[in-house]
Amino acid sequence: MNDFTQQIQDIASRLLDNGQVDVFIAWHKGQQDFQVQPYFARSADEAQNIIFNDYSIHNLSNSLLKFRDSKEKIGIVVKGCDSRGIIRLLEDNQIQRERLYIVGICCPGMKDPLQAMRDELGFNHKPESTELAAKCNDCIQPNPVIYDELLGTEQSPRVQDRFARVKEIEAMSADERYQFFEETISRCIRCYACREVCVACDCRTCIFDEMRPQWVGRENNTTDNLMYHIVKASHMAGRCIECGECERVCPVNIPLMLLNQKVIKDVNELFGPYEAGMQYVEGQKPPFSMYEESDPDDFL
Amino acid sequence: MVAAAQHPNIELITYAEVQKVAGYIGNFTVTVKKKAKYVDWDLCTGCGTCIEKCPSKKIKDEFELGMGSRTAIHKLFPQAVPGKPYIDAEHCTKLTKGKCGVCEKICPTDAIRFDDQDEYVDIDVGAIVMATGYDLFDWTEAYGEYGYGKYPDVIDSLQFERLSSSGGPTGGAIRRPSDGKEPKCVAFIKCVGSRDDTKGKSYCSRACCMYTAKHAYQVKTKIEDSEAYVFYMDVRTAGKNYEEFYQRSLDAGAKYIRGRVSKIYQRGDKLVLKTEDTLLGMPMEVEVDLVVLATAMVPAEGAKELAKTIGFSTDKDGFYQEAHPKLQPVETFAAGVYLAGTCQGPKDIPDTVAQASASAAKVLGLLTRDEYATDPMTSEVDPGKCSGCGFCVPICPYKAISLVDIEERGAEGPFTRQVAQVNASLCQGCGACLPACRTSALDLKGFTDEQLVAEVDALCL
Amino acid sequence: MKILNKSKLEEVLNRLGENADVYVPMSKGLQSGFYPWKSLEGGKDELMLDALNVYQPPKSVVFPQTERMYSLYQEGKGLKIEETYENDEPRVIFGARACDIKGIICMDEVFLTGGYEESFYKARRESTTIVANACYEPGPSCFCAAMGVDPLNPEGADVIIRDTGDAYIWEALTEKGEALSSTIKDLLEEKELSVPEAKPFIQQVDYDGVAEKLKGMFEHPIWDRTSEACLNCGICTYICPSCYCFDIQVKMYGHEGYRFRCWDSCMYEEYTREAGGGNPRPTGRERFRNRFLHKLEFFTERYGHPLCTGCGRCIVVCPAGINITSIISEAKEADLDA
Amino acid sequence: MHDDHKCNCEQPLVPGIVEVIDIKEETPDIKSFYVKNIDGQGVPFNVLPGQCAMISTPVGEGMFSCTWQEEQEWLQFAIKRVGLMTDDLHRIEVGQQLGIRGPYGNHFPIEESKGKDMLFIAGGIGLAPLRSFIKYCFKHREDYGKIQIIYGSRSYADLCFKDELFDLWPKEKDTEVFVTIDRPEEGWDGEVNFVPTYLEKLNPDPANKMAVTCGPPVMIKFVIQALEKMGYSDEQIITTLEMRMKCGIGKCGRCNIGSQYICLDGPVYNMVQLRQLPPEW
Amino acid sequence: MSVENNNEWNPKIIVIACNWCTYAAADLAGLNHYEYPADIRIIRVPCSGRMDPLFMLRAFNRGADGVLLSGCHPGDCHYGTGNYYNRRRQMMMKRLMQFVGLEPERYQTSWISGAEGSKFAETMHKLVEDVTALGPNRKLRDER
Ligand SMILES: Cc1cc2nc3c(=O)[nH]c(=O)nc-3n(C[C@H](O)[C@H](O)[C@H](O)COP(=O)(O)OP(=O)(O)OC[C@H]3O[C@@H](n4cnc5c(N)ncnc54)[C@H](O)[C@@H]3O)c2cc1C
Ligand SMILES: Cc1cc2nc3c(=O)[nH]c(=O)nc-3n(C[C@H](O)[C@H](O)[C@H](O)COP(=O)(O)OP(=O)(O)OC[C@H]3O[C@@H](n4cnc5c(N)ncnc54)[C@H](O)[C@@H]3O)c2cc1C
Ligand code: SF4
Ligand code: SF4
Ligand code: SF4
Ligand code: SF4
Ligand code: SF4
Ligand code: SF4
Repeated sequence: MNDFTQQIQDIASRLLDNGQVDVFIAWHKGQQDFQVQPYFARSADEAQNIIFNDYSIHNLSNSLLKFRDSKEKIGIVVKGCDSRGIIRLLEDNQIQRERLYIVGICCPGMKDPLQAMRDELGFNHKPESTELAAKCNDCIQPNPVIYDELLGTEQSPRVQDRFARVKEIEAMSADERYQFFEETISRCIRCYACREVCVACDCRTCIFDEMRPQWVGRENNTTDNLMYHIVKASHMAGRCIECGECERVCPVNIPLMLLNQKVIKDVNELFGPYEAGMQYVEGQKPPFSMYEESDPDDFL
Repeated sequence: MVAAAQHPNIELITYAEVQKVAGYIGNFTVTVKKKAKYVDWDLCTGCGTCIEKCPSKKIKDEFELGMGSRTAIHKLFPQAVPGKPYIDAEHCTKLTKGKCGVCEKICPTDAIRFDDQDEYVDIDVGAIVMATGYDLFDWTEAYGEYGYGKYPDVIDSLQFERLSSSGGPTGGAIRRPSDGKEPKCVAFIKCVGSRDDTKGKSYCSRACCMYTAKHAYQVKTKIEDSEAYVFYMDVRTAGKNYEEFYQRSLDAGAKYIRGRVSKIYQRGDKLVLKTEDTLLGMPMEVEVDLVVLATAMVPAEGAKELAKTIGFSTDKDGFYQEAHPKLQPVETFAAGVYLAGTCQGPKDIPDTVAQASASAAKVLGLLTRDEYATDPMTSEVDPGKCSGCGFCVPICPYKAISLVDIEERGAEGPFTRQVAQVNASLCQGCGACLPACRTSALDLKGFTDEQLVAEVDALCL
Repeated sequence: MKILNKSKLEEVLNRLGENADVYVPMSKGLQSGFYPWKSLEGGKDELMLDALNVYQPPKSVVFPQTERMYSLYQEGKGLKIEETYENDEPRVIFGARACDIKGIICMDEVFLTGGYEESFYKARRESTTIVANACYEPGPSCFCAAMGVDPLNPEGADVIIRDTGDAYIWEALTEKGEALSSTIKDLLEEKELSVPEAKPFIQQVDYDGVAEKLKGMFEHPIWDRTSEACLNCGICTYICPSCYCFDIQVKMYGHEGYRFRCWDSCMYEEYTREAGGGNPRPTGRERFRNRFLHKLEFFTERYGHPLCTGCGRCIVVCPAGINITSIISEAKEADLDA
Repeated sequence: MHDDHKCNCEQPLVPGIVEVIDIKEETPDIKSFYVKNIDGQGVPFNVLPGQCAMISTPVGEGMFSCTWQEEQEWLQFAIKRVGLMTDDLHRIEVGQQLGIRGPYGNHFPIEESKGKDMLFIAGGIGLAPLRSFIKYCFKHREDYGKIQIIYGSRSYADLCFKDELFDLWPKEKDTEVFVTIDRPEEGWDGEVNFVPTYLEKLNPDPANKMAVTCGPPVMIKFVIQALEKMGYSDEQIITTLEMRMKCGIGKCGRCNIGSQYICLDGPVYNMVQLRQLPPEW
Repeated sequence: MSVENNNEWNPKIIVIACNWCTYAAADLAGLNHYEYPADIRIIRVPCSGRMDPLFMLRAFNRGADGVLLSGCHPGDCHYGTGNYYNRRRQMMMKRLMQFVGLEPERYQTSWISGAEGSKFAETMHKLVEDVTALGPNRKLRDER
């Protein structure tokens, strides 16, 4: 890990020094060791603040959205899942490949700083103390799929059956399923952090902020919450790159990935095989911008 | 065609293919590939010396449907406009092997150009009329009972047209392909591939009844002591003077038998047809010299792809879809694109001409106006909301949506970004693009989100 | 000295629950917050009085995330408001820490002073009795003292309980507190126990003079850098015991409906978006700046103390690792001429 | 502030109901609404020039300056159609009942301006709040000196209160009205200019004067610059601000500029006060 | 489940119909006197392509007991391809809705051409039967 820190610092200094990039997006340390923060280095000096450790979990590709209207050239560090986010942005026409210098890291799996916060700072009764962050246990793509420079050695996917949770729910009866979601999703405080952190949520104005019509009510109750989550999941259909950030940041532990993975599984079964953000082909559009005459259907 | 070619306002481009159509009503750009002809038509006088002298003579003549041969330098068909030859590169020994070049040497005007290249031209037009016509249904793939094409004397009616044409391979004498003998007994089978849900098409090809009547009449009048059998399901003669023509054919002695031929097989040099006369309810067997199949009309090869390129739809059989079967029979859903002839559906020449004239009139009506009023029910993009993801772009069947650059004022000064834009003159208001847009940056006038949600709300009260 | 033996705790809560909704710190799965004592499911949920704090502050007891205000009924050209929904059912917040109660005090100031007493808040607030749990062992992210909060003697408490191990010292401070105590008189014992010793703060925060200094820092470059990592997700505002921004919305079903208010966040773009599209806080930077200036400067100017109570929650939840104490210290150290 | 001019109801967020007694189309997108208590008797509250009220339809609530109050008769609001709720308002007819709560905010310095010459500078719908002050001055004509009104909008059609601008006000004692439109148009032989430029051209003398301005934010910005150039002091420049408001009573947190709540402490400010605020308006 | 459980209850069913086929079929059904239940409330849209899943969600949210989306048979879209895109979206949405616990019978899709007046009537009968059997819907329904 220290190794990566040094290497990233060197690359960042080099790129910033020779003007190849104007800003380099990586991480730096916050107050606590586990309080790692996204960091935007703008000079070789600042590049020395960069670190990469167990807690560099944030999918930085999302922060490219802050730069979509500028012309700055950007260096960015991505892990496997994060790199799929870059493809998401390219496919969604939100950033230009020429503006990016991508440093890929073959990801050994990360720990969750938020989990650590809760555990260490006394907000959890019993510390969870997990080895890897939940999302990293389900990782199908630890190695970057797009990069200009690659660090580390190839890792193998860590996932057993990433749809295990989905299948569990599928096995329930309709009423049990509804009850399950009613219980979990009524917790949602509708902070929309899951939206803000999501690289696939790259719209300029979000439909949930839309007033004409107001698609989804703003009340914090089961139905409005459910509407929010169903619409969000459907907007992720064929687009979610499974970085797991949404579920990770949720302050009330809504199992957002359950819905995302359900859709991923279905899109795969129905129109697949298809995994979003695995490779970039110019002009490529996600599954709901196309069709096959032979698509399955169960229409009456 | 000659008249068209000579019209001062008509430019006829032959031996060419449409590659791409961009733009919209009033402003189309059509990219045309003019195929290399290896003959400079400006110099060529069409004297035909080269055609006579060309040593590669044994090439199957496509126009004669395999019943004649031609040279490598040749005219596509006798009445081709302009009446000038081109070199079929695939068969020319000079072009394939570098030898020969006879034509070049003998051409009195030095019109031969072995270094000719395909040429691409962009043509700006305001409207497009589709008249790509038809092909015949490939019966050899479907009708095993008629021998899948293994009997040379089972031909389709277009081949018969060539046989009976004075400009055809036999100079107008009806001869059977296998041995060149004059057939004394000819059977015509109608509705091969038409009105046949199981093997062919469900529709009626409309022209067959009349041309078969014509063909039977030709047999009866051109060949002495001949017999013409017509096997039919119905005789449809809806058209001015059609019934009268059919009667003439009957009067000339054509034998109409209602029944579907269930099998054809060879016996000696004859063909035997097994069938049933359904009017009498009697099975029968007929021995003939030649069988002519009135095969179904199907859309011309490549017609569907062409429709896709231009951006309008085809019906379930691949014919071009008119905008409305009764009220807009010559328009397509793509504004500025019109239809004429069998590309829209089977029809005969009078109907083709009528439709073509209607299209021409529509085009004139369009092009003489300075402004064009579109249907108000079109899609619109709110550029403020659009993120420029372009997901909606491929969904529009009319290619009405494109990404354009816009200038915006940001916190750090102006910047450009891409947003979708709907060309209102192309949009037909289907609204298919809307659900593709997550931010609902698109809305459809007349069926806006707000209106539909209000409707849902009201109906759920 | 009145003593509540921990063995009697459940009984006390049950008793209190007979006349009021009692909200206690509780964990539910991975969640923790102030939930109704009645909702505790044995085996699954757990009372968390002895934890440092819970994830969700008790703010929503007095200021729920969504609260119906009044009904609307439209008939022809007529418009009627038939019902308003002020809720004054008695409730008890049991075991809140000083920082969280301070949050409620901040809200009292906002909702009940400044010329208007907001009736919906008032109804809930006046019917609420607060039992504070004095805090002797600050956690690593706590800095309430620096923000003017006394963790040992929580301001605003009706009753204070002090954890001595097996028992709580029970101290009623107000009339409301006395009334509450009287309902459980029989469960309290009279006994002298020594007050536990307070541990020092781990986190050192110096807010002295920061409010003043920030006055000149509206356009200071620190906002460019500090705001960069922020996602403007607003978790920090929703989880904060003192953030009180709200929005007023309506739901109509044909001719009937109701207007309600719900939490909102200054971190959101559409919070300040004006009709016609203009926005005085167009980017994340301005919104980030507003949140921290509101907490640390504007509120202090208006009400004499900051809107941050030092609970440390926003530090724990922020997915971008933003830390308000770092912002305080950066502001403190900032070069005003930069 | 007089208590009569402050909302002092028990439930400040719950509106009272009023009835629309008249609607007048001012411009293609601005209508005046005259409202009165539903029993036909008087008004729900009295307002001072510059104060606002929250008007609601079932669709939403919006803050509007009261453009004039006829004592105990009716309240008038001039409302521009810009969005959801104002669209809804523009659809209603006379007799419709609306929700209203208020009055909110401070008012124009009617006392401090006494004995002074008045300069009103407005653009577009910005005339709506100023009009209450203008009409107040006319009503108490002897208290104020010379009155000058400079008003501009995009086009002739977009000018609000035309009958007053061209007919009534110029006839008032010692009053001048200057009207301008942004772009030339057929049938308009008056001034064509943006308001700030026109103001500079007219160059009204700052001596013993109060300048009150309202309009789109950019206009306000340039008007203030122009006034400063002409020698107006900060005390002499008064404006009224619009920030998005939701509650109107200083609770919801939305309309703050620094520690000020526009709905409580504003919307009327003079430049001395504004300069103490962060530049977020 | 606190829903109106009296005998008066009739299901509220929203049918979103393509103008060119199902809507025409409804007309035809009327013309040919095929009776279909009165509980059906039809919303006409220009093409199945216009059928945003959000309308379905909205309908359930506002108290619909069943929703049917119906368009032209594959290949028959008046605009060429609208129904193909819609088919993909609906296939995904239906599964998602079932996943969160909605009974599949409540959210159905069909192809009904303009000529299929009788199919329209049959489908509506079946739909009403299915939904009636399930009783009033409370899932996703707004708590008013
Ligand atoms: C055997 C037979 C006999 C018939 N006899 C009669 C009769 O006696 N009387 C009668 O009224 N009707 C008759 N018909 C019907 C008649 O042939 C049609 O009605 C008529 O030809 C239709 O004309 P059209 O212009 O639509 O198509 P076509 O005649 O097929 O012309 C289409 C033209 O478009 C060209 N084309 C196709 N694709 C492209 C492309 N991509 N780019 C450029 N060019 C393209 C083709 O090369 C062709 O030149 C007969 C049909 C058959 C099969
Ligand atoms: C003090 C004050 C006085 C005003 N006086 C007048 C007046 O006299 N005449 C007049 O025509 N207009 C006036 N306005 C503006 C008026 O309040 C808004 O135009 C109106 O509220 C827009 O409502 P809407 O529902 O049509 O827009 P919506 O479509 O609902 O709103 C669109 C956007 O506008 C924002 N918005 C909603 N309400 C307000 C609001 N009250 N202020 C600013 N933004 C808002 C929303 O956040 C939303 O983002 C005044 C505003 C203020 C603050
Ligand atoms: S799911 Fe979690 S992160 Fe998303 S809005 Fe709800 S509470 Fe916030
Ligand atoms: S939905 Fe969640 S997992 Fe999918 S891309 Fe967004 S943040 Fe990542
Ligand atoms: S789908 Fe929506 S956001 Fe994307 S380009 Fe089209 S209109 Fe714009
Ligand atoms: S509504 Fe959309 S998809 Fe349909 S024609 Fe118009 S732009 Fe194209
Ligand atoms: S500070 Fe943190 S929690 Fe708050 S909005 Fe920013 S990213 Fe979200
Ligand atoms: S700002 Fe943060 S530390 Fe301060 S009270 Fe709010 S949540 Fe607690």
